[in-house]
Amino acid sequence: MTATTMSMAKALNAGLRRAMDDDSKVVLMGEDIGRLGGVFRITDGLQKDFGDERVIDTPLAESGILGTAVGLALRGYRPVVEIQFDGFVYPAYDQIVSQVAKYRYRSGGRVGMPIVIRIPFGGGIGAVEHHSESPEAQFAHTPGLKVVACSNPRDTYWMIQQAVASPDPVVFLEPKRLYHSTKAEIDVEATPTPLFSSQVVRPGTSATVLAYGPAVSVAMGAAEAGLADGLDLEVIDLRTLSPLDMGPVHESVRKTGRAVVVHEAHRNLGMGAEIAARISEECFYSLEAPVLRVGGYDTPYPPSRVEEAWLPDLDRVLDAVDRSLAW
Amino acid sequence: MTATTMSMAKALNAGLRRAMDDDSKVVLMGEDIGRLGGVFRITDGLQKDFGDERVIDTPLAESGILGTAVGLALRGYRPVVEIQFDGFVYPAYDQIVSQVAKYRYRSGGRVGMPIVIRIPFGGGIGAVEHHSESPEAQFAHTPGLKVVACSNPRDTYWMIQQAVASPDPVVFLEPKRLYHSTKAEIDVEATPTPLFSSQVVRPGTSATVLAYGPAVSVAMGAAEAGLADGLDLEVIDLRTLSPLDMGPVHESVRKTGRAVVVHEAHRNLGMGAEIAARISEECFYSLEAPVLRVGGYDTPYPPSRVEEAWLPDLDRVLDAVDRSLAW
Amino acid sequence: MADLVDPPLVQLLTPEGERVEHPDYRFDGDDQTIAALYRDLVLTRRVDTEATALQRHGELGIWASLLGQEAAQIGSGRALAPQDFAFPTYREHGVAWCRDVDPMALLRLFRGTDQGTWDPDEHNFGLYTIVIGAQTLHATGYAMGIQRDGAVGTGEAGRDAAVVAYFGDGATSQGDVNEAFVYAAVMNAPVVFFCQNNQWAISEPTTRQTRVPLYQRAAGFGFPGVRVDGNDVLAVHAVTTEALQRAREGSGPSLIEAFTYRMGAHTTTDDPTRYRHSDEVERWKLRDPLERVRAYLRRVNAVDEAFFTDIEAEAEELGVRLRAEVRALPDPDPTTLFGNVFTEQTPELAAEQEEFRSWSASLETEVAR
Amino acid sequence: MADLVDPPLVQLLTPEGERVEHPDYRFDGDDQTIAALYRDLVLTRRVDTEATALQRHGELGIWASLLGQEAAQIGSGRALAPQDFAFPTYREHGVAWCRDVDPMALLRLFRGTDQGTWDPDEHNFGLYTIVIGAQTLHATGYAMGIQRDGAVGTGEAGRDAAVVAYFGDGATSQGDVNEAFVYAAVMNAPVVFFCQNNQWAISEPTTRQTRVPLYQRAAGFGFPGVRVDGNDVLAVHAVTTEALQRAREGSGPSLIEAFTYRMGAHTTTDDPTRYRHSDEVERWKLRDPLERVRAYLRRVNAVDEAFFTDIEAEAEELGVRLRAEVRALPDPDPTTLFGNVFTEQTPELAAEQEEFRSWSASLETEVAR
Ligand SMILES: Cc1ncc(C[n+]2csc(CCOP(=O)(O)OP(=O)(O)O)c2C)c(N)n1
Ligand SMILES: Cc1ncc(C[n+]2csc(CCOP(=O)(O)OP(=O)(O)O)c2C)c(N)n1
Ligand SMILES: [Mg+2]
Ligand SMILES: [Mg+2]
Repeated sequence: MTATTMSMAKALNAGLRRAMDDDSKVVLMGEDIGRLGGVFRITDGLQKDFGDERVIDTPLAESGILGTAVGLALRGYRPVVEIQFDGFVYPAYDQIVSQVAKYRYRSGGRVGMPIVIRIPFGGGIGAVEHHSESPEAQFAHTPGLKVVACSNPRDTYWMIQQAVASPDPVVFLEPKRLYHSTKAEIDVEATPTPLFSSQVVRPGTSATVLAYGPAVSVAMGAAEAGLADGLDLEVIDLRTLSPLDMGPVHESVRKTGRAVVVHEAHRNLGMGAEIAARISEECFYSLEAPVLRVGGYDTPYPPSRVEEAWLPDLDRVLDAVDRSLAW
Repeated sequence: MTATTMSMAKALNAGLRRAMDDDSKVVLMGEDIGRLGGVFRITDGLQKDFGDERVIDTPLAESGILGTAVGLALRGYRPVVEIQFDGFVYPAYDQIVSQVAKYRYRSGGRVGMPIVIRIPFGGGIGAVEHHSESPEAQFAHTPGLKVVACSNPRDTYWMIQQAVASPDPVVFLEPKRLYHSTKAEIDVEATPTPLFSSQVVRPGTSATVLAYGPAVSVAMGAAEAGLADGLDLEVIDLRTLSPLDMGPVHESVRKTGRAVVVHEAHRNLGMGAEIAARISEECFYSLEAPVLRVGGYDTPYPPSRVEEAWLPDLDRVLDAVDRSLAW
Repeated sequence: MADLVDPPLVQLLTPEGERVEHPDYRFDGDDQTIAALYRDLVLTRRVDTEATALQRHGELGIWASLLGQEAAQIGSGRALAPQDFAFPTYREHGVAWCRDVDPMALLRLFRGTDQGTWDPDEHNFGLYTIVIGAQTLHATGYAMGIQRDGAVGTGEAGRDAAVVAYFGDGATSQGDVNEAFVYAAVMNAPVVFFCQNNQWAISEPTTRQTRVPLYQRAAGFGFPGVRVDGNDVLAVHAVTTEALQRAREGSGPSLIEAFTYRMGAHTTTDDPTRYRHSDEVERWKLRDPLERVRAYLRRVNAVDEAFFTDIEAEAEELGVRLRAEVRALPDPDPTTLFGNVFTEQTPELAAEQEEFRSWSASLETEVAR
Repeated sequence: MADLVDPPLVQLLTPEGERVEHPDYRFDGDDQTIAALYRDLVLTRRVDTEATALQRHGELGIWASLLGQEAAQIGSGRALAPQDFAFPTYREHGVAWCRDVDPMALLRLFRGTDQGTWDPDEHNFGLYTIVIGAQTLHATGYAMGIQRDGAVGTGEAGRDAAVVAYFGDGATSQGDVNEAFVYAAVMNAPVVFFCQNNQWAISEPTTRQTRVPLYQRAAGFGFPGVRVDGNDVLAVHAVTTEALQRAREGSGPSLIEAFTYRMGAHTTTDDPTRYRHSDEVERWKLRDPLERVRAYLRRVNAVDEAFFTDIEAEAEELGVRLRAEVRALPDPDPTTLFGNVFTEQTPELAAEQEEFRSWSASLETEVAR
């Protein structure tokens, strides 16, 4: 085993480096990703090592980034695009939903779009407006896009490589507040879990807590804290948001009879809505209580001095679990 | 009673005319809405009567339309924007979700955005790509936007006026395939139903069918056809998608014990997901079956020669009702 | 708005069919080449009129006619080298013709049986793009790919490649088109921006998009722009050849404004009498892109009369074939709806397909009963 | 890329503090006006350095420094008439100063207690806009509103109004900014596009956004562009005054490129040593926007030494006040989260607020136990 200890930021960097070594058609594109190495330093050193033809500091225009990525893909390249912050993906929204997502379908399968759209997402970093959004539901609602979210360094190292290798476009969501928070040992010779699969990250019996991205640590924190109250929570890291991998979820809910979904995105029409609808349909007779949802409130993302009250935390998760158990 | 018979297109035209008469700050903006009267003729004759300062043929740039509408609103105007087809709203997505939707919140309530964004939506007109999309879930997921959909000429006449009078931004969805299909008598002196309310449009007992926009006629057709099989379906026209008016929905489901949601938008993360999640939570013990969803499939909108197979129709609605009853 | 119309326009063949000199541009082909271009013009027009007729008979859902723009499209399309790549809007039927895309592929799209199924790589011709302006960025990105392949400025024959991005006068207002200008300039990408200014964006005249001639937009982004008589196939060919060569050599992007006219409706669903005068259309008829080439060929006796009758016969034959093939087109099998969303069908989509299949089967059983 | 730096630049006050003539522009104020501008420059810089210090002490979440851009902002801000309206980015602290927005309003925003709570209508100053370029369209739309109000070209003093849209060199690549150019030109809207080319968009030099000087962009859209020494408050004032007057008269939009330099980091989270050389910064220090005004005032004896010490004292006092007030700022009450999404709270939001309130209460009870 060749293990290295890495933060999530480092895991992304190492994963991207390996993907670029493996395939000379992989190019990185984005604002400030070259000389600076990105505002989060995810691409640190890559322009130096791979040159500015493969690590491209683009003009400040996101529709331009995605639109030229489509053209590069048509020429046989595999662009990996960095959107600087979640809130700046919207100028590129049209190219993503009308071009990237549809190309394979409309071309009768002839033309693929092997593009990865990396988006640092979510809040909790004390930022100003537009730097803490969670846009995943909008992409997951769009057929033709795959959407994944990583939650820990080890997964991240593999997931980014799997996403780059994917022949389909992948919206790759990175919980920015975890970039530098924890480290993990990564065996770079291990066999990774398949990209589009969910995983039980903590087995338990009292209720099922479903989370992805930054919410996984919140869910795990809740599970820890719940022990004191005699709760034994099962936590599932969804990892893939489109397609959803409902197998492990349904299995778990059939066992526990209760489910709580946690995410930072607004609750209304967030991923929790879809997951609740599917669980209700598939596990109708197993449910002891309705699927409950803990999400960001249905307001715009608030000023940072009050964001902790807005973001789901372990108390809100445990409160939902309690309500579920009391149903 | 001063009744006139109008198609939905005519009702929109008459409603806009009345709104412009009532308030000189109302301006219309969009591509081809002036001289041509819009590709669907919704604004026919309005430029002639109100002048080109109030009915503006804009350059061909949707972000520009919305962005300048924000500026006009800041100057005290009430822009009513026409997006030519649903699929062309995406270039304006950033201005809508990051500017229009957030202005009131970020300004601490000081600055409102009384903008109406009219979007002819949905399929079934035999069009080419990008002309048959149903983007409502994405807007409903965005706090700060209100989203409504009309389904018949009478409602439309009032809803458009109420939307223009609203101090908050309203995404106004018009089922384009119904523009010219049916006519209704409209009493222009009546007192309209409040804008943000859902309505039971057909009382029944066997199951509740929820629909909006073009799907309402499908649901009504299903209810008619169901009579032959001894089904007495209750149909609710949701009318408002954000905020949702769940009162009448919950009441109905508590009575029937079964619900089916119908819309053209992709099922995955469509409005049906949210509605199913809410009904499951509020009516947990009343439900005899899970809330079922009939939606567009989770593929890009298909070529028109096969769109009828893709779109929800009365058979698919009845099939879902049957499955619900057999649960 | 005199300056929208008046600035000098590169012209090599007058509406009367006389060849004229231009200080910067010359057409590099002989009369046989011109005769071949004439054939392209006639056949392209025939595809177009046939399609319009088919739409009227309910065989197509809609059709976007290129009537009047044949010279702009054939002149530029024939300037492309095999290794060059073209990105069309929804109206480039003449360019498709030059790229050997069977007109049936276009007709299937407008009939609604598919959304564009030629292989872009086989024809070096992108899929039709309806969202205005989006393809100009694709073209620029593709050109960036050419640069990364080392296929610019080598001087090796047949290796250096360029891209042409088609768009309309209305499209120049879109953010995407201007971003494409930015990217192409900064990257020095081998792309030719080819704007067919047909004077109208549906019902809006060019004055709703700009107050100066469109070719001037380029200078502000740092590359050359030129306005050419878009109804003069020789001038368009010459100007495009030069711009493509520039691009292939590594001298970067340029903008061509082909000044032309949309003789017909925007599409078959449009009614242009609501917004423009017929005398404008009449005036442009005098500048018909086909007439002047015919007049020239006749004047210099480059071809005999059989040439013209042969082409007419060929056009007739083409029309007959298209009519027959369109009428015979089957509707797609609904179960194909669920394929090609991704490389491999996801379990979710497989389930939807199965749901659809069993439900359709149940319907049939019911009907059969 | 010599031409990115070299083209003639309007200058009226040299870095050495000598006034020079320009054929087209002259500063229309007397020495007392210049002294007043100097005061603005000093106090604005003080707000900025104070904010940077407060951020370092953890009192602000982030700060975007205007260091080096004071002349561009004060020169243009003081050219505005009361009825004019300005749309800022996130860095226009000097313009905010000219529009009488209390610096505390800016500090609250960067501290994270709100998202901008001055009343735009009271100050004729829009909210800070972070999404690059979005505000240029708002400015254009606002200018269209001025046209509809009949407040252009009347000649009535104090009635005719104009708008100024601020943005950076990086922003010129955004579709929105170019669409704003299109709209403004076609509508002939009374808007001045004011680009502070501070040479950097975070880590990217201007050459990543354009290969020709930015002021040239305007001509391609059909309106004039001019490059001014952005570190020369007199020149900026003169050029902006002229452009605003043009706009108010009904002569339409124009573009000003204020050639300046971001002396500090992009924001307090940025580390510019990673991407630029300190000698570049050193060179620009010689063109400091404050120094040259001070040198001029001293040279012509426009003011006595007390003038300078008074301003220093005023700046010190301002600094003390801001420090104290920022430190005293309470965090917002979390229940305010649920207000102001709409004009009236929806039942849904009222329910979320109630849920939040009762849940918070239960937490407190638990803690109390
Ligand atoms: C983003 C977008 N907005 C609106 C439309 C609707 N639309 C289709 S064609 C057209 C006019 C295009 O004009 P122009 O670019 O001049 O091209 P032409 O049709 O004249 O060839 C419009 C507005 C669209 N297809 N895409
Ligand atoms: C649409 C969008 N994309 C990216 C960003 C992130 N970002 C913030 S400032 C900035 C650079 C802006 O450069 P410039 O326009 O030159 O203004 P300056 O900061 O130099 O004043 C970037 C990329 C953003 N705020 N908005
Ligand atoms: Mg046109
Ligand atoms: Mg800058």
